[in-house]
Amino acid sequence: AEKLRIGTEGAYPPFNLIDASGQVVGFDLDIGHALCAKMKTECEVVTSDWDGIIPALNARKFDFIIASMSVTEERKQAVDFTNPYYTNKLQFIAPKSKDFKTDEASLKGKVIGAQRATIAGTWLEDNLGKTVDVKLYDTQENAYLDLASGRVDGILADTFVQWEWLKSDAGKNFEFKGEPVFDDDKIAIAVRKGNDELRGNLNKALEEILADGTYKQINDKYFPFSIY
Amino acid sequence: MIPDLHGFGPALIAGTWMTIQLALASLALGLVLGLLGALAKTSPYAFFRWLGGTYSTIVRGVPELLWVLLIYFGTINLVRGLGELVGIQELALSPFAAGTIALGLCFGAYATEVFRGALLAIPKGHREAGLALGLGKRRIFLRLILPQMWRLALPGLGNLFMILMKDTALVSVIGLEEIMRRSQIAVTASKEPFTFFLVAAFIYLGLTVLAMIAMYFLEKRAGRGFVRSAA
Amino acid sequence: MAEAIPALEIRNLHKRYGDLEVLKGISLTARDGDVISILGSSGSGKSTFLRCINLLENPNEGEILVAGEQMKLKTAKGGELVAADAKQINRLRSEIGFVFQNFNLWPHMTVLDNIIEAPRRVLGKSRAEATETAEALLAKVGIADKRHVYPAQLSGGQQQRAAIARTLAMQPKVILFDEPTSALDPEMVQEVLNVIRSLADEGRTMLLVTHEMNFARQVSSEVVFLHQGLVEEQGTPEQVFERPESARCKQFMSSHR
Amino acid sequence: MAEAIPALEIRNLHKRYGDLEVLKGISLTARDGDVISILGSSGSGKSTFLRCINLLENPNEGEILVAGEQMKLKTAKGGELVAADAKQINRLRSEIGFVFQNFNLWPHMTVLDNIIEAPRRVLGKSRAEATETAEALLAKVGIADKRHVYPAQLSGGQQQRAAIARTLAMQPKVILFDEPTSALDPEMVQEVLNVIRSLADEGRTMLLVTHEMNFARQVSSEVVFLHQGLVEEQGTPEQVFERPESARCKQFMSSHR
Amino acid sequence: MTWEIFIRWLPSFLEGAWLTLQLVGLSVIAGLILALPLGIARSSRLLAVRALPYGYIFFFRGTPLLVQLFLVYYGLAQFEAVRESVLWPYLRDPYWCAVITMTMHTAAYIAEILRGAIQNVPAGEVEAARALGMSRSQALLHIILPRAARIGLPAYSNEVILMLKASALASTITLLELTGMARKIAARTYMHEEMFLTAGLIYLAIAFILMQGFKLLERWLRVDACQGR
Ligand SMILES: Nc1ncnc2c1ncn2[C@@H]1O[C@H](COP(=O)(O)OP(=O)(O)OP(=O)(O)O)[C@@H](O)[C@H]1O
Ligand SMILES: Nc1ncnc2c1ncn2[C@@H]1O[C@H](COP(=O)(O)OP(=O)(O)OP(=O)(O)O)[C@@H](O)[C@H]1O
Ligand SMILES: [Mg+2]
Ligand SMILES: [Mg+2]
Repeated sequence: AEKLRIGTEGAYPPFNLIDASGQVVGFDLDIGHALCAKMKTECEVVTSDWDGIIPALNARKFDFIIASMSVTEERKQAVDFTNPYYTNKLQFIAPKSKDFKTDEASLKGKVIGAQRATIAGTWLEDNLGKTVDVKLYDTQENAYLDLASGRVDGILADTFVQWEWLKSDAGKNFEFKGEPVFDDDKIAIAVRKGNDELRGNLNKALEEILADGTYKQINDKYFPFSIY
Repeated sequence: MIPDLHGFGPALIAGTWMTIQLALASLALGLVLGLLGALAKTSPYAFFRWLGGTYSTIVRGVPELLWVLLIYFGTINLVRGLGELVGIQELALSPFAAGTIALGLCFGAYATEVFRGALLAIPKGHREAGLALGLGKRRIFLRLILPQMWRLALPGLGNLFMILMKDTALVSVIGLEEIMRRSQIAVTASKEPFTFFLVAAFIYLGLTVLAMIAMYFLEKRAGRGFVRSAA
Repeated sequence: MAEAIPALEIRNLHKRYGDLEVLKGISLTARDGDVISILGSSGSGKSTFLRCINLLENPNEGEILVAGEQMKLKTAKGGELVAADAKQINRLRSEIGFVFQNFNLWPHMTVLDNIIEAPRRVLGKSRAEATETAEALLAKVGIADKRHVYPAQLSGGQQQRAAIARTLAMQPKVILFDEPTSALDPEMVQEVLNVIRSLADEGRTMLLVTHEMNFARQVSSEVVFLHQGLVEEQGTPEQVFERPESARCKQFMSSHR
Repeated sequence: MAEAIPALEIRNLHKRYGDLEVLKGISLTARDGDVISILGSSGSGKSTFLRCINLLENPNEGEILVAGEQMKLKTAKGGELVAADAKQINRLRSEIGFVFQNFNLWPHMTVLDNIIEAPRRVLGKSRAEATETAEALLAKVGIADKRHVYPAQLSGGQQQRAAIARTLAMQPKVILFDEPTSALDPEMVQEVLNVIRSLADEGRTMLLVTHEMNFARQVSSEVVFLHQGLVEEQGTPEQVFERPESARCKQFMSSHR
Repeated sequence: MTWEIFIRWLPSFLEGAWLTLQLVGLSVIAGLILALPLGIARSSRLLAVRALPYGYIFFFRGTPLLVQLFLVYYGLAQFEAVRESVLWPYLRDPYWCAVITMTMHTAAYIAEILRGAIQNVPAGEVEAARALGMSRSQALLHIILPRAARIGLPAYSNEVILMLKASALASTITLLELTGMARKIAARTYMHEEMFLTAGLIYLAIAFILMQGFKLLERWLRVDACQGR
């Protein structure tokens, strides 16, 4: 049938990133391709800047977004979401050498980084906006850089993404601090408002890959624990 | 220190080629707009003067980044509507087209001023000499004014072009894979920001050098007949 | 009968700049072979008069006839007379040559290209044909060796001669000169004088604004003295130079002896 | 004794542009109150000579003495003589006035500011003092009413007079004029002539390059004719104009009668 | 309902605009001061004097401001020595990083403008000053620079407007100036077009006021009287 276009960011390892050959890869994409296979449609991947990804969807630059996007009330006004395909948590990271408590009193006056236009950034502003100094970055990468230079005391971001970074060489001097501050961050696929047919097809396909083990296969490729 | 590009070399070269295409396409559009703008601003008709003035003021007053975003996201319904009118479904501007239009629009607004300055700098007598010999208005413009205008405007245009070339980086926000976006992609994958930003800086410098060399020859060609007397 | 039609006739020409009325009704008739010098102090409107004749400046009133053909004029918004027929004005302009005080050669073209441009575009001559005429003219004004040179590389006198050649290439019936010798050194003045004399011998009609009294005296068949926008004195060089009637003209002439 | 020291003395001045030797050894002595006109065809090096005197152009050889004081010169890389003592050259330049052919007024300053700039900066005068002198000078050259006007709004003659006033404000002992009357109409030439005459009456020394033979004749105490980089003829105006000895000078003079 | 949103966020927009004005104001003034020696040295006849400013100008004009910002903000911080130096309190602050980078960037452009203006002062006018006995430095100070200021003013006003818009890039190093603020608000409200349009109008208003200011300055300096000769 008709070709579908998948929108994603390509700057969010390990969920979506662009490799040296220009191919967009990652957990999100594997899920996306699996869904397409179930729906028996051909799919094509289009990347977009994170800031502009929802406008681009509404501009019909692509048909659905699979880019580790959290379901929020604000976003629901702009797009429709499928059922979640994984559940994210938000957790602080900070240098191993520093004592870093995550209760509100200890956080007072600390400088915390987060990516602009993400659930972490919004959560920080809404819950700790008066307590900590929030710095917003274009990319998660830049936030890590400022953590390394000491300009920020800690970062609040998605647990799984940070888990990947902490494993890497650049992240070896840092660790998670405290328990996840928010553990019900539902991640779903976004479609244009009113595009119920596609949303239904996607939901059905998602159920199918969960049922037949394709999902678990993909999950295990990236994480030694379940993120559903 | 030879930077290890982690296999992103070809990607960066492709990005460079995209930047060059984008810069040249915007240049072509911008030159036309600039020329029209300058003619409008020096027109004897108040309406055209107003039009030219409004264009150059508004476009120059708003950041280029915003134009890129507005033209890509803001004109969707318009373009789709136009497409349906002529029977093409789902017509949309590609990032390349949107970037070219946005950057060309901005280049044109600045070029309007450069061309206008050049136009005013041409001695009135050259036009009058043409009139006195019975040459028509169009002929005078094409043969006598334009070639001189070109010479006077070249340095200014050269500057604008170098700015344009760097502004192409802005189009990375709508996903066009030019140098800047390719470098950011490489940074994400490789976690080596400085290597790639420095490489990007040197690519831009290299492009600037090429542009400067081209300008040198263009100015030399345009400067025929203008040997300055040493006194 | 053909003899009776004057090469150029101006009737009652008026020109205002805002409140300043520079020309207050000037009439002049030039027959074939006439060389008319126009004198007057600075600001008396000499250049303005010449420029009105081929409509480089728009007069406010008046009629202009070239070889008996009346220039079609219409009144524009500002009250000025502008050309009513673009075809006609371009044709008439090509029949009235104009030599500018500051030459106005086009700096981006060689001397030869400056000269052949108008004959090719206006008269539709071929490049070869136009070049042939141009080279003859360059030889005539004595700068044949400079034909591939750009104007900036010429001396003032050479530029002036190139400008004259450019005008002559259109074979105009009437030639208007605005101070053709100012800023030239005395020897060059002599050269330009010789060129103008030989043009007069060919029977061309010329109007000539100049500050060089000797020059005017030697070359003209008629002298016109402008003052406050009107013709104050008019006659043969002898009359005007030796026996001026008006007081103003007397005073002007006396400052040159 | 004081009478014996000439206001300006030039000895054996040479100037080359690349291979072209423009001045081949020119000597000249000007005493207080002398007005020396320098004539010569275009390109004969008249402007170059004047410009070398106050080192706007660097000569290749020669000595320059102002009121008996020798200008300190040293040989630069290119073989040209440049000022050896910056203090001295600035002082001497302020004693030698220079009036440029194209005036070179500073367009961003009013006429008055043009005139008081140098006296304030170089002579250290107060603004009030400089203004007083300037206004007297403007009255003298007849453009007192233009003092608050910008140069672009002046006619050519008025600009020339403003430029002369600017030079005079430094009370120079010697004034060099490069074609002070070209592009002026005959009546303005007369005005400038009057200004130069009154300067001569004050006993100022002047060197003056001009193409206006009548002017040179009326105003000068001595005339120098340059040809091919050398002084070809020198003497009183009568001698040079009426009875030139060299063939070249005869020919030059004959083209002005 | 949209109006409520605008009113709610208006103070933030104004806060962002104020930060933008600070960044631009500081950098174009400091840039001018830095550009004076650079431009004068750049127009020198001596190769040795000319070479260094030439290299500086070449680098800063040849690379995008975005890259320069990243190199100063993220690049310098990478080095232990920088983090331990006395400058770190300034360099760790994105505000000063932006001001420093924008100053160095615009100084290169202003120096070029200045060089062009100095070289376009008609030679005769300089000669007139020297012929009246002014020293080299007096002529530079009293004639050439005031004259060059008038020649270069239109180009400088252009450069200020360019910097106003270039300051939008400071949002990439966490500063919440006008664009940063608009992006932050857009990310929360999903009203991208509206928020960017609002920011655009504010930029336009600032640019318009600046242009009028420069027009007045040009009139005051009588720039028109210097032309047409
Ligand atoms: N475009 C203009 N606007 C207003 N006034 C003008 C304009 N052109 C000329 N004038 C005025 O018209 C008058 C006549 O000028 P014109 O140039 O004809 O004088 P001219 O006789 O040629 O003088 P000159 O001998 O100095 O060349 C002058 O007073 C001048 O100031
Ligand atoms: N900077 C220069 N480089 C090379 N040649 C020059 C330079 N300046 C002048 N000349 C040459 O030197 C010669 C003398 O020039 P100069 O300007 O002194 O002549 P002039 O006698 O003043 O002529 P005019 O009457 O035309 O003003 C000319 O042949 C000119 O071409
Ligand atoms: Mg005139
Ligand atoms: Mg000369």
